[in-house]
Amino acid sequence: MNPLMYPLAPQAALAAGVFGALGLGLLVRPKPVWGCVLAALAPLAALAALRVVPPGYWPPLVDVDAKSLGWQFVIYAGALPLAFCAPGDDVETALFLGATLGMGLLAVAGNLLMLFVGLEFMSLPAYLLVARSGEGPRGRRLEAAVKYFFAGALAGALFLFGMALYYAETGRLGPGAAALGTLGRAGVSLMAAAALFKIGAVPLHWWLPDVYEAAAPEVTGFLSTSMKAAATLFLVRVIQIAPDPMFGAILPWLGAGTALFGALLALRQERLQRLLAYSSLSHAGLLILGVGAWARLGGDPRALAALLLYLGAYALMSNGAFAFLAATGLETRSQLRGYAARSAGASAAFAVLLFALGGVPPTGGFLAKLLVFWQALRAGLAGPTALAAVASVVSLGYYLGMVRDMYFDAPQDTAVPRTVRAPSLVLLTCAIGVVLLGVAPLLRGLVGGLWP
Amino acid sequence: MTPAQVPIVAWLLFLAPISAILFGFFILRPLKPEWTHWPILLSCAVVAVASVALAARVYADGSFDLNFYRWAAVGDWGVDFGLRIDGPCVAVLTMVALVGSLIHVYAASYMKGDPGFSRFFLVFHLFFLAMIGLLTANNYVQMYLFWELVGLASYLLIGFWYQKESARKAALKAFLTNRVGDFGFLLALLLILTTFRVAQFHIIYLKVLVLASGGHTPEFLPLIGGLLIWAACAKSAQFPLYFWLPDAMEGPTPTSALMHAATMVTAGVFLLIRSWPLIAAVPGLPTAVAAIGAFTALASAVIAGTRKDLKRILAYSTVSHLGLMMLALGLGQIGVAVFHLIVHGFFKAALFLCAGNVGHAIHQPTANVDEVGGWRKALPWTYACFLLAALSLAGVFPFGGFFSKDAIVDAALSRGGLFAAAGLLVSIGSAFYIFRMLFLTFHGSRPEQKGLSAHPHEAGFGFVAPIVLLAVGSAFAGLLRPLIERLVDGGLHGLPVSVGGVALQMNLPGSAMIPGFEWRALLIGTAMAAIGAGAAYALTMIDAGWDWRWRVSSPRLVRVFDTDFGWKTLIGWIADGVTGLGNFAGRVLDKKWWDGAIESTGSAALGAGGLLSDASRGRLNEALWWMAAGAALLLAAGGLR
Amino acid sequence: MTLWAVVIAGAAAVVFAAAMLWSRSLYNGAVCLLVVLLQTALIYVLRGAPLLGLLQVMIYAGAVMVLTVITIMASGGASAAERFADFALPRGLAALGVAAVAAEIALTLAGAPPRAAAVAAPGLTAAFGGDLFHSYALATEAVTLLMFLAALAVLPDKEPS
Amino acid sequence: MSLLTALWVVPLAGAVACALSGRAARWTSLAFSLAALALSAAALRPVLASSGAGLALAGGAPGAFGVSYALAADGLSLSLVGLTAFLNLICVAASWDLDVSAGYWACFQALACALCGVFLARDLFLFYIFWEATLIPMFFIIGLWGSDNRRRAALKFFIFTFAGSIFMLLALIAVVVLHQRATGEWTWNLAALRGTDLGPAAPWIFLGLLVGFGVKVPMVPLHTWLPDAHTEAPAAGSVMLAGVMLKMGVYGILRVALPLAPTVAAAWMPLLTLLAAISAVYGALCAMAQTDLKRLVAYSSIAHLGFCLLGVFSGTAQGLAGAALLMINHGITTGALFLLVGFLYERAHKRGLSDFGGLAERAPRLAFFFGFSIMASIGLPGLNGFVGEFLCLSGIWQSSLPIFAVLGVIGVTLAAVYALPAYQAVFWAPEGPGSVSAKVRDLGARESGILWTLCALMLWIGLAPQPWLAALAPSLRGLVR
Amino acid sequence: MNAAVWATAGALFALGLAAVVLRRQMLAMLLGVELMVAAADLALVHGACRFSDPEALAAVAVILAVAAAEAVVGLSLILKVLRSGRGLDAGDLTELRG
Repeated sequence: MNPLMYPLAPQAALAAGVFGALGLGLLVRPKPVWGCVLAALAPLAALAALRVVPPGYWPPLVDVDAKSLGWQFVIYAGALPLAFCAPGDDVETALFLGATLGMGLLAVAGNLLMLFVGLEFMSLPAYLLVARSGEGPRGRRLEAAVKYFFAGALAGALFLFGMALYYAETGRLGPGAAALGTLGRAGVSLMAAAALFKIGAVPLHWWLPDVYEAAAPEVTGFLSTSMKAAATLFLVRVIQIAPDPMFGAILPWLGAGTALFGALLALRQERLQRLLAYSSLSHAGLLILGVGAWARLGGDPRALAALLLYLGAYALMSNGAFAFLAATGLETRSQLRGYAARSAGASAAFAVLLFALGGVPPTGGFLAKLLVFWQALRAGLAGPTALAAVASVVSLGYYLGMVRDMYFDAPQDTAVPRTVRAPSLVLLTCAIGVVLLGVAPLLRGLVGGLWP
Repeated sequence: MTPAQVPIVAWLLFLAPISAILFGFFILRPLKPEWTHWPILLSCAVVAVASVALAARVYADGSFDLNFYRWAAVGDWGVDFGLRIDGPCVAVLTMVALVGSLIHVYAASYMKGDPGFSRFFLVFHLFFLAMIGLLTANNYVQMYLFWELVGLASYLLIGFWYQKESARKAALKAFLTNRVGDFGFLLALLLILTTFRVAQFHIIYLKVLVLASGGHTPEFLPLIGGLLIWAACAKSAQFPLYFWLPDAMEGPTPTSALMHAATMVTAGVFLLIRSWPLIAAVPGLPTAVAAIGAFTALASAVIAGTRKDLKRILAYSTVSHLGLMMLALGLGQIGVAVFHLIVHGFFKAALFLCAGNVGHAIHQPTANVDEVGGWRKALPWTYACFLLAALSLAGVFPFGGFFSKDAIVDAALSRGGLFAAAGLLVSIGSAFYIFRMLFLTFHGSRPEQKGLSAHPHEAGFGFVAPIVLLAVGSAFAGLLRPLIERLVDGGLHGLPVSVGGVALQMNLPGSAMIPGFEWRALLIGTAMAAIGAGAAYALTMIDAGWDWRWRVSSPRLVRVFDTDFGWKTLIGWIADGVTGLGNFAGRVLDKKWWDGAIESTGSAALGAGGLLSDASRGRLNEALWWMAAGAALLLAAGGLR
Repeated sequence: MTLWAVVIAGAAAVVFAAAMLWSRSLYNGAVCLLVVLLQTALIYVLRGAPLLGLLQVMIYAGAVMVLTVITIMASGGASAAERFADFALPRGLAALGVAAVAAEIALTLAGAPPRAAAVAAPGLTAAFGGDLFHSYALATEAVTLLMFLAALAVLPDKEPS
Repeated sequence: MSLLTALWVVPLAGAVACALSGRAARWTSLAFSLAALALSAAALRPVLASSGAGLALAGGAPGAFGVSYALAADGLSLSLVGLTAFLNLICVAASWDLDVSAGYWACFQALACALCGVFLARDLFLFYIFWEATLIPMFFIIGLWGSDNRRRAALKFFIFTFAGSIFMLLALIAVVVLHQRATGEWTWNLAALRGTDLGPAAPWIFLGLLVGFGVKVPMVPLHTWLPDAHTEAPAAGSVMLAGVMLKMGVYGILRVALPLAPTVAAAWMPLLTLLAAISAVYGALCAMAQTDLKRLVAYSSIAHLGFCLLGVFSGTAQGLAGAALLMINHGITTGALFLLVGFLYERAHKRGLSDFGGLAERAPRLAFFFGFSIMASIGLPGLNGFVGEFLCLSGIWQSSLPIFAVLGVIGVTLAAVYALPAYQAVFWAPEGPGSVSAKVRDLGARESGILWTLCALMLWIGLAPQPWLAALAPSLRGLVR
Repeated sequence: MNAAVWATAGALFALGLAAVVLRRQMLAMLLGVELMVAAADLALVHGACRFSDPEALAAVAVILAVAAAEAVVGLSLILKVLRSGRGLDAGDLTELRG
């Protein structure tokens, strides 16, 4: 057995999924509906396999440490909702599994090249997935895919040149170099730029709203959760390779700025998906702030735990929110008016998720935000945290605005009254999960209090 | 009365009215509103008997204290409620009880047929209860409680006929002015509690006495004294806060008689009596009290002479006589002040009820001097009682008023200077305005009366009986002098208290004995009364048209008197200033500026969002340009440093 | 000597890259890029990584550029509003290219026998070949799967349901 | 299940039960409110017996991130919990005849649960969760069952308070971080955090806490959400909002802000007292200008809470006892006033002063109760309003500059200036053009019953405040400076 | 030698970046991307030979393959956009905005 097979079991499961999906597509003429069942199996199998993987370092490419295990868990969990929501025909299943596989590879990457391969491996299928998925108008999806492609390609090129510069300075592709000279630091900055592009930091974010708006809701859910987690890990890995004080200084302000920028833009959006795209941008800002705090704290594992929990909570919230859009087929905020009167269950779950996204306490969203603020304040970043706090207050404007539209307005007759079963299942599980996460730290005490 | 019965009788003072009110409110008002006054009259009787009994007890065995319960105790000070039955309290209480009962009887017939009959009697008796509570309180907090309850009752009674715009405005003005006065009282309360750590009167007297004997006074004592005087000025309608009393005449006549003549307005004087040891301990304050009293007495006497409405004349007369009581207090004659307070209670109540009869005769709540005239024969009883009370007010020899008012004037004369002049002028003025009212109402036919259709007739027994009793009472009130002398000055005031073994007979400092009967006072008093009466006779009977001719000839003078020498306009400005400030704060400062500023941050966020979303035109090349620029920035930041 | 060859190759690559950027016609651009790729392949060989130069020529110049040219032909890009009048590569540019190639050949032959390869460690190519399939095995496998997935791009869209 | 846990779990169970019980939600909410009131009485008894020492429930061992489920209760907390339960019962009774969905009752029970949680929590994380959780039910109460522009008011209410409390959150985190730096252990327990030396960041931390609690109180600069929220909330909603939710702010300052940053609090005391005094006078001034009854009562709440803060910032025994008592009194008096205005609005769907007139004849009972509550609200001695304000003023007089007490007394005087003209305009003045007095019928038996209980309470506290002070004073002993 | 190669790589990278950002036709932008990748490869190979590190060469080989895959995806997307009637010009793709 190939020695690498053991630590890469999850990736192997996903690869098997890809080939399975394509094989079925080719061999079985009437496209099998249960293609999505196969798809659903792959990430589950990966999660199962993850428990078996022993952490270790297989030079030069694979480095499976606690960090990558945690991230892989979040990535595969983030992929599950799309798997359940039947990602369309076999080609899309293959593409979706391919992208997940790419993220898995990136998670275990030991050196810069493997990082690049992982980056491209997760991006290329994503471009195609955006182009093919959902029933939205074909022109818009293609436009979004092309924009996503060129932005991704440019980022890939920047990363490569950065890698070259770094290599020229240190002569190695892996981490562990001594203090870097100007050439090396320049290389690292370029690599960081590529990572920041993928998360969606402000100047490099222009592609994000268009792509998230055009793709099918559940695909956007996948992109905004798993892809964002992978991108965050990418940034963490780059900083780990070259722990430059520049990151500690710039990233917090960049993050807080992105959070405020995303929140302000989301206020005025009429289309729901674009609004949630900008809100995802705002949450990305907080992630960047978290990474900045981690960098300033000199790689403190507690800060990483906060980041991971934020990504976990965000995976629940964002997937849930997009599942609502997929389930109800609502397009714009005016269609949302008075929707609670029509379907109480879905709108209640969506309201819970909106409160969570806004960071209102009894939900997981609050716990996540609290932890990131906590680490930021530990790192002494009072200014950026205050700015991020302002951003989360601004974000309440549209989260609560949507709840207000749903509950406090008279129902519109023009709404599209259809609910698709699979996504609503995802919606409910996410809503319940978010609330449980919110009271998680207290759970042991609570249970103790209720039944001493 | 055996010692065991005394507390019961004391508590009866409270139980009777409370049970009457509750019985009336919960049972009679819904079932038989027109019978509401029966339990109340019964309670009046009980209270009258109880107060007389208590007066006898105090007269015989001295004052006593009854502790009831601990109201509130926090940190290092505590306030306990209880009763304090001593000389001045019993004296005033008896007057209030007797006069009050008579007015209740009068009101029973006066208010018959009024739709709000039961509401009137319940509130009327609530006032009665509050007055009793105020007089018998043994500490400042309890007194403040009943002080405000009296204010509330006066608000409800002045505004009894709330359909009338003027009644509503007058009620509001009365209550707010009293609240301004209570501003001082509340502040004084805070000072007292923080300085003396206790609210009971006799303990405070003791502390002041001990400190005074030690040579130094507590730092806030002058402020406490000043604030208490301010509060007394509001309640007893002294300058500068007197302007609410003339408008308080909007209420039904019984209320004007009971509250705004005999009892409520004397509460302020009673407060000063109760806190006299504090005020006397501060050198300047007594003279200040005297000055306020003298000035108010003089000014209101003059204005009373120019009023046309009967009840307004009597209102200004009350202000003037309260000024006299303040003057007496200021000159250190506490006994005389109490004596005048009691006598004034009788004759002023009689005068008001007579005015009530006159108004009732022409079926209006109050009568105007131009609408009446020559009713000597039509209302014989009312005329007789009015005459008796008028003589007593003017201070003519045998009648009660002489002994109390002229004693004050005599004290003023012995003090000399401005007070003497004021005293003389006031006695002339009061004789003038009361006899002018007498002549204009009861004597001589007035040319302007022609158009009047009403032919007045005497009211029934229910109206006349109380007035007769009151008039007779005011006539012979002079005989009460020795009684009050003993109650107020005879050392019965303080409790036999021993401090370090020394039995301190707490006596009111500076309460000299009531001056005995002297020929000098007799001559001066009668002379002044004669001058006043003569002038009135001349200007109303001989030159009949004088009273309305000068109004036509010099309107500016009329305006001066109407606005009380410009004081009412000043108060009007202040009131408009406060409401203007309120409107500015409420509408402009809070709603437009402050709330607008906060909501504009919300719209600013929306604007910024709009701006940014317009900027993102979705062009691919721009996006890539921004990416390149971002990367370059990072490069610069990373590389350079 | 190889230094001069590298410099000339580099210069040529840059000139042609500029031409690609500037050329209005996509077809010209594509051809210029092809030349650039060849020059870089040459530099790889000169720097001592002949196998990589071969790979570059095979994969990059060969497959990718051919694909691109075909796409340009298919998209009619060539006939887009052109910056230059005629279709052919501008003569001056072509002449320059031929001169550059000639100079390089001359310099490499005039210099010592092709020991340029000696500049890098002996056996580098062999080690490089080995690494590709041992320590970098995962990367190569991953890339092959990536190629496979990329191929899905050409599948037609599913008919709107 | 310990008693303290039950105090907030019962209303939560009530909320769920009401949500599920459809049309019979009214009865379920009544049952659960009574149960909650009984529980709070049961909890209060031992505290009274042990002269206010209070019973603490040290919850389970600290869970993740140093968070522990710690509840505790002393005189102050339990009196506020009692007030919550009592007012909740009053609200259920008051909105008995409203045709509202089951959600209405569920929201009120949820609100009661969160409020009890705030008053009992001793772990700052738990405190913050309950603190923010109160916003959600209130948001829906205002939004779903409010009057005409309820949508904007609900949003403004939520965002305004959230903005304040997010800075409070940052301050709390800062305290936890500094505590960890000093002692090395992660904990959110209030008792443990009290002693932390906050170093140079202390003013910022205190400012953050103050902003968070100040918005809720509301202190003057941060008060503009209150009039809108009150005007748009339904009658029962305003009762809970004014009756209890404003007290969360004062409770927070008393329990969290002052103990956590005592040095800064002492240094800023004159400024804080000035703000409180300004609130007292400014609230009364603004009330004068209002033409809408509910806005008038809302501004009067700002004035009353100004007094409460005066008492709190005085730091003396009298001041603190006065503040604690005023919190309860204000709950009862303003609760009664809002109920009455609510009944008026129910009958005539109008709240303007000029819309009514001559109601004294049409609705004598309404006139009596309104008059009674107004008198209690402007602080007539003998009723409950006076006791609280008097103690607060005497507290502030002892501890700081006389100007503040004078401003306070001016506030008391101004109370009558705005309250009585309003009373006269509605009840005494004759009906103006376009008045809707015809639609107003007098109070029914249920409504009168509610108001009789409230008036009886007002009279009882006014005449005999000592038993209440005895319950509250011991728990405040720790806070006296 | 070192300076020469780095100069070339830098210039090529810059020109590639210019092509991507400035050109309107998408295909030209794609060419630009290819150029940037080639420049990076050049730099990497030069570095590899300097350090005579076989791993870097293997890396470059992998990068070549990835670039190829990228080109395939890019070309097919551009063709699809072309066939959907939107033309080759990136400036027209502004339906998603705001």
